[in-house]
Amino acid sequence: MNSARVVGVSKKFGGVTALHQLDLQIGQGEFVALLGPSGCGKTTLLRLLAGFESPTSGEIWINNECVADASKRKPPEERRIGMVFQSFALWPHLTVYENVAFPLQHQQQVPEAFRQNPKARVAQMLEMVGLGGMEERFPSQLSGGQKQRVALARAIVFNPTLLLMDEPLSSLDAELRMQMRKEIQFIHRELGTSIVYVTHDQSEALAMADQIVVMKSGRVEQAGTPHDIYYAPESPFVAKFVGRANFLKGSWAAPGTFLLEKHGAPALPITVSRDFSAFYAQQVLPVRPDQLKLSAWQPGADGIVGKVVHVQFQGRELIYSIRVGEEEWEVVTDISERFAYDEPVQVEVCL
Amino acid sequence: MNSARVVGVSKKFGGVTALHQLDLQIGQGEFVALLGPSGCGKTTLLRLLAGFESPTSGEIWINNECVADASKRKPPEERRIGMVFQSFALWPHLTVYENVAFPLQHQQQVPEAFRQNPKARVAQMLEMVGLGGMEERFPSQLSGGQKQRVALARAIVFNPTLLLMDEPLSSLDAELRMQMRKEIQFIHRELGTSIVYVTHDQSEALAMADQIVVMKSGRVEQAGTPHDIYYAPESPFVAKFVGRANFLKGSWAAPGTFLLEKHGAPALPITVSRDFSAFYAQQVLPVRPDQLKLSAWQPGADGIVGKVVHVQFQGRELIYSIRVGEEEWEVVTDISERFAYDEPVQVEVCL
Amino acid sequence: ACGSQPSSSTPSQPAPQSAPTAATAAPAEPASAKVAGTLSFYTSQPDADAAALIDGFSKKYPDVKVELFRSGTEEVISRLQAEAQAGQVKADVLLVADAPTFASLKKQDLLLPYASPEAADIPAEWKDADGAYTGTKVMATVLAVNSSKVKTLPDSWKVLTSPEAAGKAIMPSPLYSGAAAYNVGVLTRQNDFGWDYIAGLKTNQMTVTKGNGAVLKSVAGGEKDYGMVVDYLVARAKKEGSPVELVYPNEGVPVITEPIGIMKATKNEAAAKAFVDYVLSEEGQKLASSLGYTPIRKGVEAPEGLRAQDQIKALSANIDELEAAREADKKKFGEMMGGN
Amino acid sequence: MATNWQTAVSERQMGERRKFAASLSLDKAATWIVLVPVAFFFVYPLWKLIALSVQTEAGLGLRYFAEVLANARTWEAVGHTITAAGLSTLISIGLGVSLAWLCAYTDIRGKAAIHALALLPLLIPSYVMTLAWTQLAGPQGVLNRAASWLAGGPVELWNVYGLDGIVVVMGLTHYPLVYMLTLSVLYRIPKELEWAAHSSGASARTVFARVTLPLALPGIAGGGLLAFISGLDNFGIPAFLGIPENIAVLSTLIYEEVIGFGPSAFARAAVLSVLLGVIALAGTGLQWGLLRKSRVDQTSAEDKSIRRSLGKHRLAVEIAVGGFLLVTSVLPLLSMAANAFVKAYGLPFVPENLTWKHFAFVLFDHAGTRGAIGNSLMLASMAGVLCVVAGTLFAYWRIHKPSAAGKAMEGAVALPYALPGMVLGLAMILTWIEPIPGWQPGVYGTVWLILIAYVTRFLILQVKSSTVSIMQVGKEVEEAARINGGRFWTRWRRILLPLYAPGMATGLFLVFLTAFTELTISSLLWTSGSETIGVVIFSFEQAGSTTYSTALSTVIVVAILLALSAGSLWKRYWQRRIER
Ligand SMILES: Nc1ncnc2c1ncn2[C@@H]1O[C@H](COP(=O)(O)OP(=O)(O)OP(=O)(O)O)[C@@H](O)[C@H]1O
Ligand SMILES: Nc1ncnc2c1ncn2[C@@H]1O[C@H](COP(=O)(O)OP(=O)(O)OP(=O)(O)O)[C@@H](O)[C@H]1O
Ligand SMILES: [Mg+2]
Ligand SMILES: [Mg+2]
Repeated sequence: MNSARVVGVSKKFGGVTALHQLDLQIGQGEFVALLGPSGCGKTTLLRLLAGFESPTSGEIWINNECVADASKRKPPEERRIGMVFQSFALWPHLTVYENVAFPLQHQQQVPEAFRQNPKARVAQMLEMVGLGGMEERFPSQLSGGQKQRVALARAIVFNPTLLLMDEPLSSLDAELRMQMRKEIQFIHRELGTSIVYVTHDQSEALAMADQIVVMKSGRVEQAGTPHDIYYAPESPFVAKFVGRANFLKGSWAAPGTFLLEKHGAPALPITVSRDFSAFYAQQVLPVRPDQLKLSAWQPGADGIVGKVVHVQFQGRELIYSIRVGEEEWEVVTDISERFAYDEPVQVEVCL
Repeated sequence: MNSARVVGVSKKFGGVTALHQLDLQIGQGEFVALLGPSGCGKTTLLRLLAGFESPTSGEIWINNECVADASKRKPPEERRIGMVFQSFALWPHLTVYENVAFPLQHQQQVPEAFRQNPKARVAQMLEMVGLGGMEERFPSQLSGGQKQRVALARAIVFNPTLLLMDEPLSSLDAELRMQMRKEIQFIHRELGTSIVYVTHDQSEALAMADQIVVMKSGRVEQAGTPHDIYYAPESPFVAKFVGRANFLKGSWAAPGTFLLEKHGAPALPITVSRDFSAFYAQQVLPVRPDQLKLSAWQPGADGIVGKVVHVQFQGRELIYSIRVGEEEWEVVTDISERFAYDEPVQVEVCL
Repeated sequence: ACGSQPSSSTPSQPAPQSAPTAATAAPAEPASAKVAGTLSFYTSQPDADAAALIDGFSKKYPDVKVELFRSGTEEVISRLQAEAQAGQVKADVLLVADAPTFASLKKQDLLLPYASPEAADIPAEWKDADGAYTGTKVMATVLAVNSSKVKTLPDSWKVLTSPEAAGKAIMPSPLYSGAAAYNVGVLTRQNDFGWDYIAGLKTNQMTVTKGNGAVLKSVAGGEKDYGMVVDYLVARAKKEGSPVELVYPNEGVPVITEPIGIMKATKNEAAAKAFVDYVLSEEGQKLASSLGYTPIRKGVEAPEGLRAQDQIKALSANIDELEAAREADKKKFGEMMGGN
Repeated sequence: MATNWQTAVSERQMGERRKFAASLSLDKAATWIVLVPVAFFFVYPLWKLIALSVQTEAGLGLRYFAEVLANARTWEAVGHTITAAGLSTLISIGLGVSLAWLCAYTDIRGKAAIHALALLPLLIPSYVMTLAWTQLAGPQGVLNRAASWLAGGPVELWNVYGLDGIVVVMGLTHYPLVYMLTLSVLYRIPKELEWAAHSSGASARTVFARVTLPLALPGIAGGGLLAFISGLDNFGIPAFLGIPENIAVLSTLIYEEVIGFGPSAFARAAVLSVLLGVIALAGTGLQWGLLRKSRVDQTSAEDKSIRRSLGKHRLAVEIAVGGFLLVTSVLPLLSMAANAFVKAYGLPFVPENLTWKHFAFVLFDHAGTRGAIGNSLMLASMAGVLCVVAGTLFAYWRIHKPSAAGKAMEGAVALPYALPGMVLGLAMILTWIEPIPGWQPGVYGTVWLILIAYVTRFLILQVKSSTVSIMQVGKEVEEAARINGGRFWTRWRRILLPLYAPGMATGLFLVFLTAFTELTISSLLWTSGSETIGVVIFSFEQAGSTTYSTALSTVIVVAILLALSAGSLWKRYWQRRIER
């Protein structure tokens, strides 16, 4: 049960600035997902929270104690944090059992039952991540996904009060991932563990987090509930990154009316009900792939015309890339609606 | 332009059998996706194709030449293969530029233009994977996703005729991943490169592959086109793994009729049009999450009743876990259909 | 006195041999025409001495190319023995510290007997009766004393068993030095000393160290006051200014003679013989003297600070007996001095 | 046209198939390619030695074994040897690992100076080292005099003579081996593995014990083994500190036997050498046991960043390290230099007794010195180059193709270093005069035999140093190079050599320095014109010219120190230029 606060933290590696004056608040027992493109500073932020590195400037507070600033740093072993490393960081000279049992032997405040009987606890954890019976293997004898699961088991075996996870499920298949999601949510809910969860998978963030923090090049772009992030993106970047939005060009005639550009000239007024003020400046309307409808092009029809440039089969749906003028829009359709490559299609906006 | 064939290959690591008598055919210029749960032997198979290991038994053929069997092995450096390693395997002492330029300098049959002007080619590749300007960094100065992109660039820089990729996009965000998918498909289509692509992401496999091979504990479970795999799974495993199918219990009365079990007794006949013979033995009906509909439970209504045990927000849709008797079904609904935890709901099957 | 005086008159006796070479080159020419090729010389003499010797010889026999191997007696003999084991003795002439070592080689039939005409002036006790080896200089083992610590010089070996030297004396171990083994052999075969003397040394906490060099260092460095050590080292150190004094005890001193011998396997017998002759010749002996050793040849003057060979009261014992008993002596010494 | 094309293709395939077959047979032949030279250069001389031990007058027999083994003194020496080598190795490991950790991970200042000073014990001849220690801690040494003065009566705090002294001085002499081999390993341990332990709640000490130490084991075990076998063959220290107390170890006992000159002397020495060899092999075996669990998963670049700040303890640690180096490195060097400056050995060190003339003599007047320096430079460089190539390839083969034969061969390579130089020298003579009946290669009596002997003796230094780096590089980097078309040379040149470089450089450095100052073998094998520095120093020492020998030793050590400092200054300058 831990809260954490990051206050105006910057981090530089030589000439590269990985974090710019970043502020962040993690409430007690909160599940915060960090979302952002590759290289935006997610891992760096986790490292600072864990205490492996000192901020170049700014402060980090855990439980109302300033644990680090540019000059001093409380060592990680005193922070009682569980961590899943992006690169796993398993100890190659220890067996799976020894890797997972390590925190039980060394963490402060391990539940007595676990400390008394580490075998049982480790077996339970390995069973949970689907590695029962692999206790005696060394990391080099495991597959990629198995290693990741060992790393996960190691991080949660001692019921940490703060859990930092860096893409903990990236090497797992959908099935296992779904299972692990549930386990992590269980830990979060039952033990009240605060979690900071780095992921590049929106659906994971949307499904699990209390709060999503979208980062971009070392800065927080937007923080809020999954619903807010998805439905009220405050910048084109967030709309694009989380909702895979297409940006339709045109101009905002009035707060509720967007004039879609067609053949270079504004036309086709579209009436919207939500607040899109974040997009006024750029004169675009964000539309998600499922908010566009395709239909066969009828010669002479008045509407937006595009051309299929790419189709991706996705089982029950298809993702079309449609070229409209200079732009390429992504459209999700039902599997039954088939259009051939290069076929002209009519695109309809249904907000 | 390479074909490959794996004939009855087994691979043992000490007591662990990673591959059992596996057969596989990769046609010229074909894009084969290997799909399967963690630890099923995908990486092992790639390593055998690359020539890092010899099969314990069986043979591997590339371009009608037997390149490896239990006793002999053609070394990897003579196979002209591009490869993305699951663990990236970047050279830590070389810069990003040097890492990517290496194959240009050492592979056989590199297009003359690339060999003449490696700088331009490497710059082009790095631009493509979004790492322009990072030429002089060392791998230790990159983020996880950046490393993976360097690994990707290194594998494709020399236009390989056979490309082996082990979860090449696992550390990338959705946006970048979509972009990279397109690049890989471009290489596949324009250069006719044969590709063996390991992934744990069904959507990737479905979208990109000509052929999907689903593996399970070292065996091929099913191989076929994405459409076949998705719509005609030959085993419950494939149905579950690729289509996230729920298995409804009951009994097959006739090839076209399934009697759904209700309160322990068969009832509710469901008529199906497809061939489900693979599921007769287990007396189950595979139903995908989107083939189930939820509605508020009306007391006294005749139908399947379940209880909401878990909801996951996914932006435009919700994933419900519904407990029906002993089973837990996964149902995808539109965002507008909201049910509370523990609420009883009526489940309808719409095939 | 009678040893140093005749040195001026000795030239008259060996003149027939040495005069032609010294006076004119003509008679030497036929000799050096024969005496040519390479000569392999194994010795334990210090570097500079060996170099001087070879220099002198080469001036006389410019056609002979002398190849030198110089090392400790132990190393030289080991190498020689290894060569013998391999059946390929490469040495032609050998010059190492003590006679018993040569006696042992002689027993192994590795030496070529050669009665050098130059050996006439060397006392019989210092050369082999069969001419297998001949002493080349006289090196006495003496008492070295640290002059800044000990003000009144002792005159007897007995000082080492007396209270003033208790815990302050040092000697080389016969286990690690051939010359020391010889000394112990000789001492224990004297009526006045015997093994009782060794026992006395032990009671008086005599320190035993690896070799002569270490003894001198200990005494010169002030770590010990008294040392049993070979004379020329002391004389040299003293000349350089080290605080040491050299004492010839009244009872006499064990003497080693650095004999020279020719290997049976020599491939250049003529040169080998010429070399031996040169070393024993008056010229060779003067060279030794100039290098700081007591010459063995009667009538050649000893260097400053050392006594001449005929003024040294040498303690001696039967060489063959020493050679035969060496192992037993070492063992006994080890047992007596050990077990602290 | 089509047929032409087809034949071309099939011809190319045929060619590839042939190459493919060739590369496979090369793979199989590798064992033989290693086995034959190892057998010839390492096993054969040792076999010659063993053959001596079973040759009795009555033909082959174990009489000498029975005789030597029945002797109580033998077993006493065996006990002393194991104690001295074993305990001193523990000291070396403790010191070496601590110092390496401090230099690799903490923010201690003056790392370059520490690095240079920590090498001195390897460079200073062991007789100088022991002499310095007797002056410090002998019965009349500074330590005991000070204690007596303080206590107001005669007290003996600690006497360096005896087994305990041998253990301590050996430990202090050999710790640089552990230090050097461990340092490069530490740089390669990925930070994240330590971080993971910290975030699992482990204290700094636990992280060190459970993560850093086990991961550094290749270096520690390798350095420990070198320290152990150096302790076995060391003659100088037990000779000076043991003989006065009548403590014999196997190396001094062997010397005793060899100089016994009797007909059975060699045979008995050979028997003792076999015993010594058995102990050395046991040490190698122990080391394999330690390394059994060592593995790497991934290869990381050398990371020289500071991982642990000493904080407020920094000054205290620096003072402790400085004091330690002062006593173990600087004082012996100064005592050696002081001996070289006084006019005559034993004179008090006061201005009127000081002179440069010994330095002038050895450098300018003594004809042999310059030739010897040239010879030693040449021999040490060639030995270094040969060892770096052969040793690295051997270590690579040994690690990537683990086999019983590999282990046995590593043992064989280690033995020449564990045997006293005298014994190895004799084995060299026995072997190389006529290696095969009827074939005299003519190397005996030339400088080339010394080179062969150096390579034979010092190869293990390189093998162990290279092993350390090779064990730290995962197979995935080489695989990545292979799949990208890197053939054997390319792989080595572009990937493996740069990654193995730290270990290889350590080995090259060790081989070069030890060969450059080697004493025993050269003094047994040299001939006119092939004097080495060791030979010259040995001659001075034997002639009682301690002032000359210390002067030459001082010149050599100071020259090496200057070269090292110049190197590190140049490196710093170069780095600054690159950073700009
Ligand atoms: N040691 C370093 N030296 C220089 N730059 C670095 C270093 N470590 C990280 N960076 C840079 O800092 C930025 C942030 O890195 P970080 O690892 O935090 O990214 P990330 O958000 O975790 O990305 P990913 O999703 O790819 O893992 C990146 O651009 C990276 O290149
Ligand atoms: N060196 C080894 N020793 C023992 N077992 C091994 C070794 N390498 C792999 N295995 C086992 O072989 C099986 C297949 O491993 P592989 O790496 O091919 O799996 P994978 O399909 O790539 O899994 P993932 O998706 O997790 O990467 C796994 O169960 C793994 O534990
Ligand atoms: Mg990251
Ligand atoms: Mg894998």
